[in-house]
Amino acid sequence: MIVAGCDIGSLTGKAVIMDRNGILSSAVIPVKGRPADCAEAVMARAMEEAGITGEDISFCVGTGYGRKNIPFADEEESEISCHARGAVWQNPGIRTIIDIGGQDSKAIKVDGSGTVLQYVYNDKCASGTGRFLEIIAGTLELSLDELGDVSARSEKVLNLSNQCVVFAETEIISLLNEGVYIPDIVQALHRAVAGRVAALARGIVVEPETTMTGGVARNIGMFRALESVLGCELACLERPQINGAVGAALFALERVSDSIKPGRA
Amino acid sequence: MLAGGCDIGSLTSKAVLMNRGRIVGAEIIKSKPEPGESAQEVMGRALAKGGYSFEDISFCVGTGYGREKIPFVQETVSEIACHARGARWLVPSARTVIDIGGQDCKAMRISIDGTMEKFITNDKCASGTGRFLEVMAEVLGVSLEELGNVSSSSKNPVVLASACTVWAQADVIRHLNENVPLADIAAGINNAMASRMAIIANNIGIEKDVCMTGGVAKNAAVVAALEKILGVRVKRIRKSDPQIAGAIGAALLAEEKISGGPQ
Amino acid sequence: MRKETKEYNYDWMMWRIFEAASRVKDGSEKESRELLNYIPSFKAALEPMFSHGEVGTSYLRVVARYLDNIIHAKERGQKTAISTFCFSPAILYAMDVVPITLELLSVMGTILWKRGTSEYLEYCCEAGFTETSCSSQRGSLGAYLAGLGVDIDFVLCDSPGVCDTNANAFAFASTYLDKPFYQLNMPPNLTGERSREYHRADFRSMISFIEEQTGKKLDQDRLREILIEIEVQDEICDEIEELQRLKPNPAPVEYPLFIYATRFLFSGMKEGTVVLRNILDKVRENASLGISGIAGGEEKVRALFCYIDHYTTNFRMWDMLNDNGVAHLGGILSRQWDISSPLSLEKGDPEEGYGIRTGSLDEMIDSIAEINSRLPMIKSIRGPYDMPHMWLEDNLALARMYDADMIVYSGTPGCRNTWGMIKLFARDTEKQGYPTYIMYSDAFDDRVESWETTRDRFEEFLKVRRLV
Amino acid sequence: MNNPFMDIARTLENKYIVQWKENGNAVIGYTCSYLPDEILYSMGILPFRMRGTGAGSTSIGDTYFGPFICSMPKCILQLAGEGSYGFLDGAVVIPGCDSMRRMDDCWRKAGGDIEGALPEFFHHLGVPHKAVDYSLTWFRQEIEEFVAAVEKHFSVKINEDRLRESVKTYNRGRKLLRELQELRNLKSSPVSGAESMAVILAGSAIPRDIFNSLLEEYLAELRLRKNPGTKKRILLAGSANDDVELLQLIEGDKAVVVADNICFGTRFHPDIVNEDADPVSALAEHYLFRSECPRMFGDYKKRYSILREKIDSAGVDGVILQNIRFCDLHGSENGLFERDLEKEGIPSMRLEREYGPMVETGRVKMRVDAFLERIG
Repeated sequence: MIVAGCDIGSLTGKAVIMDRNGILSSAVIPVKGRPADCAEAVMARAMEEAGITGEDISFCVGTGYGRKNIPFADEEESEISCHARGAVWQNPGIRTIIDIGGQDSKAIKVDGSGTVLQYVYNDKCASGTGRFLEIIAGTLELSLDELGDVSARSEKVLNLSNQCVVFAETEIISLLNEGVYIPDIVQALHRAVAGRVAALARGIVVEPETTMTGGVARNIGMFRALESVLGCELACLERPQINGAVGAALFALERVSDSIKPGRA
Repeated sequence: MLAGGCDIGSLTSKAVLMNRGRIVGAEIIKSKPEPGESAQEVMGRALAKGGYSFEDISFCVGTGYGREKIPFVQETVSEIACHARGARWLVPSARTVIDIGGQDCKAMRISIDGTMEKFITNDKCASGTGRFLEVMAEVLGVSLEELGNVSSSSKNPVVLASACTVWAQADVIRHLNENVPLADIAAGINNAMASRMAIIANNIGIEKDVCMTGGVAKNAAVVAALEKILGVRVKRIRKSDPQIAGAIGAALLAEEKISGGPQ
Repeated sequence: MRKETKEYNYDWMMWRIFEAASRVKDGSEKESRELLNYIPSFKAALEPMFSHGEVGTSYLRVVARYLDNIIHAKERGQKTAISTFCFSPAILYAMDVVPITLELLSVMGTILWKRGTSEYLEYCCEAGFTETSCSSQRGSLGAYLAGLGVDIDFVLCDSPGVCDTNANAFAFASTYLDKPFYQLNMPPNLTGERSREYHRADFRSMISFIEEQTGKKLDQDRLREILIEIEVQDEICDEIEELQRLKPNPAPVEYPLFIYATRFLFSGMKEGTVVLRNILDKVRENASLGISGIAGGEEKVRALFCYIDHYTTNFRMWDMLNDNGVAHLGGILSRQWDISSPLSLEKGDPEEGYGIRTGSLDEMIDSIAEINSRLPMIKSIRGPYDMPHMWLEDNLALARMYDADMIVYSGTPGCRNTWGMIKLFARDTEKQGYPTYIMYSDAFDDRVESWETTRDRFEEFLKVRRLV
Repeated sequence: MNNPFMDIARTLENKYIVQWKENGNAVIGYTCSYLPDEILYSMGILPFRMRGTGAGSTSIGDTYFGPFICSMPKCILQLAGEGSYGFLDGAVVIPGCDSMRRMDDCWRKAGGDIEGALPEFFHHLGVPHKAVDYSLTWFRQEIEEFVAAVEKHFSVKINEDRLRESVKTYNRGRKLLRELQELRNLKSSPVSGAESMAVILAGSAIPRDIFNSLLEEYLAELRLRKNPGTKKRILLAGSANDDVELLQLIEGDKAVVVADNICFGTRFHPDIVNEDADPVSALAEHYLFRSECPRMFGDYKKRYSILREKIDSAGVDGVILQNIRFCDLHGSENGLFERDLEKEGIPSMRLEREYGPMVETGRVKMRVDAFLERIG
């Protein structure tokens, strides 16, 4: 019984194909144009890798910003539920999940079954979101993936005062004008975002084990910054970026097993 | 006798060369991380166009965020003064100048004799800046110029969360996902922008004529939306690119230096 | 502000709309439909009120009446005073002053107009008022600053020490319009003789201020009538509040708004009593039939609104509640604290509520001062948070009494007060087992967060927290 | 010339506090200029006006405060959470404005989460928002309750003679601060706004006796200073500012801030407390009836005339009206000030800023330069 999960975010689209024994394949592509096209593309990529076709997929759950526009999804689930489900499946010890998404960040409290107990979104204003990192990376003429390594070279502590993305951008431009060492700026950027995210996570009281999901989690600089602000170690998921899609696929599995239960009985 | 004006903004850098009140060279480039570098390049290009070299500049005024870092200027002046000066040259009847820069939005009121009476800059969240439109255009996958044209066919513009650029962006994505016509989204963006500008314009008190400088002035829809809110006509700038008004102002100030005192 | 907006007289325009609307149901069905076509753009906003039959129409009538009072005050030789929602108008009625309550006008504008009150919100900024200030005043104040409303004679507020941002709007207005200003200042703690004495003294000096402005002495008999009418209204509301405890809650989701708006508009006035009676009759009827007030008829979730409602265009919040089977249990706005109200009885503290005594003038002034100090925002939001009878305590008591499944916060970014403690509040209510949803939107301005986003997030909460 | 106050202004726990603590004395922090320092000082306790400068982030602040709140209390809470206020034996929160009042709640909660973040002694002083006879009675009672609480917690006793002494000491300081202002008013004022700011900040951070003697020496040195006095003369008004860097940024090399009308500024107790009357009543009256803060609603005209007076006596070329984002009280009063000042032909500029580390100087600098060009 093969199922799929499809997570269309505001920056990237992810697809996961699984069966009861685990993940068969996955794919991640940047979002371009309408979410529907992105969904088709990323799912095609995943199916190709798994060497299957649409017919083989008995159930698909969609999630993420564009979840309403995934043509082939049989059902949709919120990112929150999916990230919770996915993270606990990847690591059963997880009780707190911090997801830094493109448009918004969330802190989620879960129980052992991966059910959401409580969650909070980031405060109004976008500091503390992936988009914030993306815009600033652009200003620094770096790619999102480079940020982590660059910040590792940071030498001295620097503070970003401004919480507004665009003004923070101005601020960073003036720092560049002053010839400030770029790794220090990136480090400051990570600490700024981490600070915002930590404030949000503390709101639901962080319980171990805590992990970070979403593409940003692959940014080691961000990961460490968050650890130091929260003052605790973060559990590292094997596949943080596709976690949402994994969760969606797990919901799909649940549906199919529900549907065949009568048969069993 | 060349007078130079160099405006190093956070997003774009501009250079203007003048000779006895005539523009003999102008250039716009995307700003580089190093403002000095941007200045060298943009001025270098402007000079090259007319077959000049740096030696030909007898006085140069610098302005913009990076003004302190321009190696070849004799004097620096704030972009607010420069924009006012430039706008007056572009539209001699202008009493109110609205300038949308990359990172801020200014409104200036100028007396009949051309001195600056009052100015206001937008300190609020960044919606209402050129960057706001850039980010939005990017999301819609259209160019800044297109953003203006697309919206012209809009029937009912959307209302955007204009409080914060990124939240507005979230709204734009939502509307895209819900297959709202591009025109209506674009119109919503232009309206949000215009109403932001209107607040600060009304804040200093509008005096006719009103003109608009900066890159956004090229977005016909925003200008139209602004006219609708303010209820006054915004004089279009035809003499040159409104985006280089600041550099023009700087160059004019440089010319004054050369000839000693305003003409 | 747009040029064309400047051409319309603000409160007159509002009056015409409600005047017309309040007559729509006077004629036959056919006539009504005809009439509705005269106010096409407001159909969507007014339909929900008509759908509530006598309750809705009588509510429309009092709003129209309220606006009628405002625009005709001058020709009737009355003084006008702008004031805040958390200020009992009773004393003004007793002194023949016409109250203009900014927040109520803002609510009407937000619900009625397609572009909301954005023009007036923005005009305040154009006049030099901060954009970060509360939208609940700006949404109508802008019109008066722009000179689009009736002439204001003086400014009254009782929010200093309760909500400084609110008080600041009125202080600004009085300076900007150069009108006399009086503030009732609330001590941080409400209870105890010391606070009572302070509030009394403050209230008495306000009365002499008003007497100065109007040149009329306070009419004792008028005041007595009003106090007696307040008692009548309290009794009605006490019963409604009692009935809302039933499962399912027999009160439709719109009723809390009707109740508090009516009380803020016409506390102690017969006009108001009519509406409250109609509301009670309907709630009784539903209760006797054991049916829910929700349009769909099925109560899935019982939600307590810990602060204000979301007033987005065309009552879309109420649609959302109806569509999701969410019963509106009211909140601090729809409550009052007369000593015999369910909440006061539940908490059983003599200091909790107010009592009405109509003997001597002093007794009456004390009573009305007490009433004023027990208005929702003043009582619950004054600070600090850990003073007795405060926000958290009140809401936890209400959540318990009304067996709420969830607590909803809706406010405005301008509210330093609640935003300064909502995170603590939500933590504590969650700890007590009440899923608490915080709306990051502006109850008076869809441009802060579009209604669609707000609704999505709310429904997501219902789903993820498994409330439905 | 060295300014002995700079360090004090730039650090929280200055060397005098360290000494003070070593001698076994207590320090109480407070949030708003309506607290009568004289009383604590007379009881051998050092009153310290809390600041948020030095906070590198507001992560802890944002855990408790919502997003739409002034960053000053957030920064103060941040520092408390990080342990920078470990030297405080107590804290007093005053409802100066909504954001500050809510720090009471947020700080208590933070105290529950973070070991040692909350001082043992924590008091809420309910200062009324109006100055009339019955609010004065209220305020006097508040002070008495406060004194009782301090006496109980720190097992000290208030003593009238020592209180009178303390009032004299503070009055002496007020006189010296006034002399400083007189020097600033001079056409060729020998002292920069940044230096003066440092002095005033120190006044709220070290024992008054030491402050007085330091200031006397400093004034003597200043009188010998020569200054051409060719710079633009600026008055800085609006929200609380405890950041010397902001002054330096504004002054640059073209301007000098010769006067201010800000909390943490010369607004800090301008006039003398009556030394003959009953000290507690005299103090209550002195502090409550000063109406420089827009928290005293309805007193605009009074405040405008105070501002005008300062403008005239300092011969100011232009006024900068700044406010911290979300500070609606000052922000909107600045709108009115600007309207009325411009009407009188006094150039003025409103400026909204973030409180906290002044990394982002580009925008502020650009506005200030343009303003200086305008009045030039």
